[in-house]
Amino acid sequence: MKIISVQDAVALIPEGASLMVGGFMGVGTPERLIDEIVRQEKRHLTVIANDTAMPGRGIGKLVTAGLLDRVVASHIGLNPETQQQMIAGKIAVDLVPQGTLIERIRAGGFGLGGILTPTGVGTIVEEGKRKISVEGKDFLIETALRADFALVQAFLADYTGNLTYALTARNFNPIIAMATDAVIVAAEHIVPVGVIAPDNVATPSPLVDYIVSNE
Amino acid sequence: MKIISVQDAVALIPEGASLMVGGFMGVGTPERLIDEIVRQEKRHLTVIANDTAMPGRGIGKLVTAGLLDRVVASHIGLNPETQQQMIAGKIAVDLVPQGTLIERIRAGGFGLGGILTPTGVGTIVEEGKRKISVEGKDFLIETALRADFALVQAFLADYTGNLTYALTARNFNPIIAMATDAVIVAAEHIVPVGVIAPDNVATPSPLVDYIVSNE
Amino acid sequence: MDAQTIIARRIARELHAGMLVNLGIGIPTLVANFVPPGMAVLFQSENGLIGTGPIPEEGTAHRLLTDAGGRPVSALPGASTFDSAISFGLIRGGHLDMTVLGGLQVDEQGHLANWMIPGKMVPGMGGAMDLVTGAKRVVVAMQHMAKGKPKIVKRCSLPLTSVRPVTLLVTELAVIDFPDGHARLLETAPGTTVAQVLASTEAILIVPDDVTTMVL
Amino acid sequence: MDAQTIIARRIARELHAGMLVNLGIGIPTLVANFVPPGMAVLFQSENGLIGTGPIPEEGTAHRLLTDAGGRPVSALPGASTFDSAISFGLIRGGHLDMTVLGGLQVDEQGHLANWMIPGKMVPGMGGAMDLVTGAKRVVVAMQHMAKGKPKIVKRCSLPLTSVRPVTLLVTELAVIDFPDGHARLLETAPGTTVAQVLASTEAILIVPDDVTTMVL
Repeated sequence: MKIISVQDAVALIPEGASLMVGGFMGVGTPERLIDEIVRQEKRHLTVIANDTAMPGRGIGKLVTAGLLDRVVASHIGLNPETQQQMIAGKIAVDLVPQGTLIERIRAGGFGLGGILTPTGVGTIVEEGKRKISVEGKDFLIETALRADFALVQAFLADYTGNLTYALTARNFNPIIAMATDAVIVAAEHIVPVGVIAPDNVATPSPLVDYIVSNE
Repeated sequence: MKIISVQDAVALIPEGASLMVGGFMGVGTPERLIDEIVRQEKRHLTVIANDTAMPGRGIGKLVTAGLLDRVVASHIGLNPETQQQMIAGKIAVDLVPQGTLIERIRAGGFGLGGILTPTGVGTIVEEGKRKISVEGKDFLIETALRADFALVQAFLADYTGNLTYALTARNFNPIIAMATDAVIVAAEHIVPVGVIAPDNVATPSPLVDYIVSNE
Repeated sequence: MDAQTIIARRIARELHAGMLVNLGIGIPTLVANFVPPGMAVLFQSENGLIGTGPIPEEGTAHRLLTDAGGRPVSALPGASTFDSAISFGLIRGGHLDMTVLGGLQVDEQGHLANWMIPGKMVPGMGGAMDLVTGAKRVVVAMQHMAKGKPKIVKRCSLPLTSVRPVTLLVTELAVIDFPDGHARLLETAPGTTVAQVLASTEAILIVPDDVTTMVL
Repeated sequence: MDAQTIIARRIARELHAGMLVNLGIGIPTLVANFVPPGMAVLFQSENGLIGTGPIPEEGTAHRLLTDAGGRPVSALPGASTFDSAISFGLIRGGHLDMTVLGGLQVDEQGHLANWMIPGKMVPGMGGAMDLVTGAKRVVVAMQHMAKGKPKIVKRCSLPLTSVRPVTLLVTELAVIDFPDGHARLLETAPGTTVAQVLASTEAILIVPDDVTTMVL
């Protein structure tokens, strides 16, 4: 694990990269990383996240800046710009049920090929997917999702990379931290090793590649 | 959620019931519940757990008392009595890879039909199972597991049923607490509501049906 | 009493002590205002909170404690927070006693459509598909008509949220359930006749002899 | 130096700073004794701990802090604990840099059998199948022969742990890897000749010109 500046962290991300981004309607999204991506104008990104927040907040800033080619999310309803760019053919949007989305990401991080879920059976969500019966009940096979980078917002990070999250800012963050090739973390506080008790660590240190310096 | 005596808690369990039991080589197993099951001589039980511990400890006591018809576990190697009873045809033992076992239990608790895992592909574990290819890689379809009762050992429980676990006594406990029709908890300490901060709750209160009184 | 208040008050009567309940955005959110005094109901926000309390008093909000719409909430004593995988494990795994959602259409068999109007409105399904598939009871809070047209239809023309029928449908005119996969009128609103309900409904409703009046 | 020490010392040389490593029961456990001084290696216990430290000093053990065999361990500063689903997510998901396991047989293609002898010993696979399938590097610590018979065979007669070939096999006589799915002799133990290794091995070993001597 390395502690680096936000500029250097974002410089690691090439154009066209796929990013998993923590947050739920902007709560728990690493705004400093988002702002720096906008400043460095990283283009043709794919974002996998719960939602695209709203204009001016979190992933909404990436939408407004026109940096996204593709979005995989469960909800874009509070960001009219995402819908406009989708209708205009500028952003491809894959809508995935929220519980399916988080399980697909988890599968990607946990070395599973996917999961069997009843969600979406008999709806347009099942189009193009394999369906399987277990003890007489139908399930969709939903396959694992991974990405190049995870952009994680933590509450506490220690200097080895152990993380905690606060309240409803946890959401997708600990799951995406397992599902990408590189994990970049912004934390509200960076604390000495030992400040976070073992039982309170939500993301163990070996999962974290970079923490953005708070200076 | 109700707080009841250990006698009344175990009296809820009928002969022939299936139990998921927390613990890893006896660490994190609710010994008080186990002792009372032995005392009440509940027979023909199915136990789903990581292992059968060792004679005189945790699930090992149920083996010694001859109360088990079936065991679903990843490891029975430290309990020679389990192996003897298996060879004698007294206990049916299903051996399941540990990572597969915990994911099958989780699937049962999370409303999933199962998961796709690479573990066991090409080994005798794959016998009788469906295999599926995702992006050119083979996975076994491992189906969900559920049981009638979860016997959970917690560290703290509050009076609404929120639970925390301590150190390596966590193991299967929070997962089995989601995967059964009834959840019975023994806790090292029962504390007032509010003592466990929201971020530290590992098992939210609605999952817990009974807490065994510490009096 | 306006339509939204009738619906929210009636649905609040479905609450029981100790229930775990998820409320969707819109009319469903109002249900929390009508919990009977002294009844302990736990509300889940699917963004990762059990024990959601009322809107925080001035000066007591925290930016990291929010509902599924991103708005500040409070947390009651005994609250817990968790990640999205656990949140939807609770929902999909049948641990949620009741979900209350808005609707665009409900059909004769109890199928709900509530997440898109092709070519017009594509917000995404969010958690709705998991909620309708997994919650023990699914209650739809919906105005009976939209722009003079029935929303309770013979067959949904909009994409379904789930093939699982909903448990209960509450409008400002009626309460409807779906035993054996067919809509049945249970209650009418005070001052509303059975004939008025039928005239505002495209779906064929079974009308038992003992249709009662909503208690609000 | 006895066989176990040779094996453990040689495997310790595969460790690098910052690695996350899982050590199985038996010889693999000994590897922890030979971590180079000052090198920060993280050990995982699959029962739910990263940062496993040495056996606790007298009076400092806790009954709820144990290794995968249920024995008391210590936890180093920066340790973390977690449930079994996360523990195996780390293992299966490729987050574990190296696993060291014991073996009953390893075959010419690098397949490992280490969890049962049908009709004789059926302890169960525990975490072994997930470890061999998921860890970035799989190192087998095994005595070269058992009761005078080679354990490195043409084809495993015992049930496989995984169809994934192991990365490295270390015995008290040799270090062997499996490039392109075939066993290759890399190193011999001090005082052991290539001929001696071949004579003790059933599998056909590729013998490059530059076989070196183990550094211990």
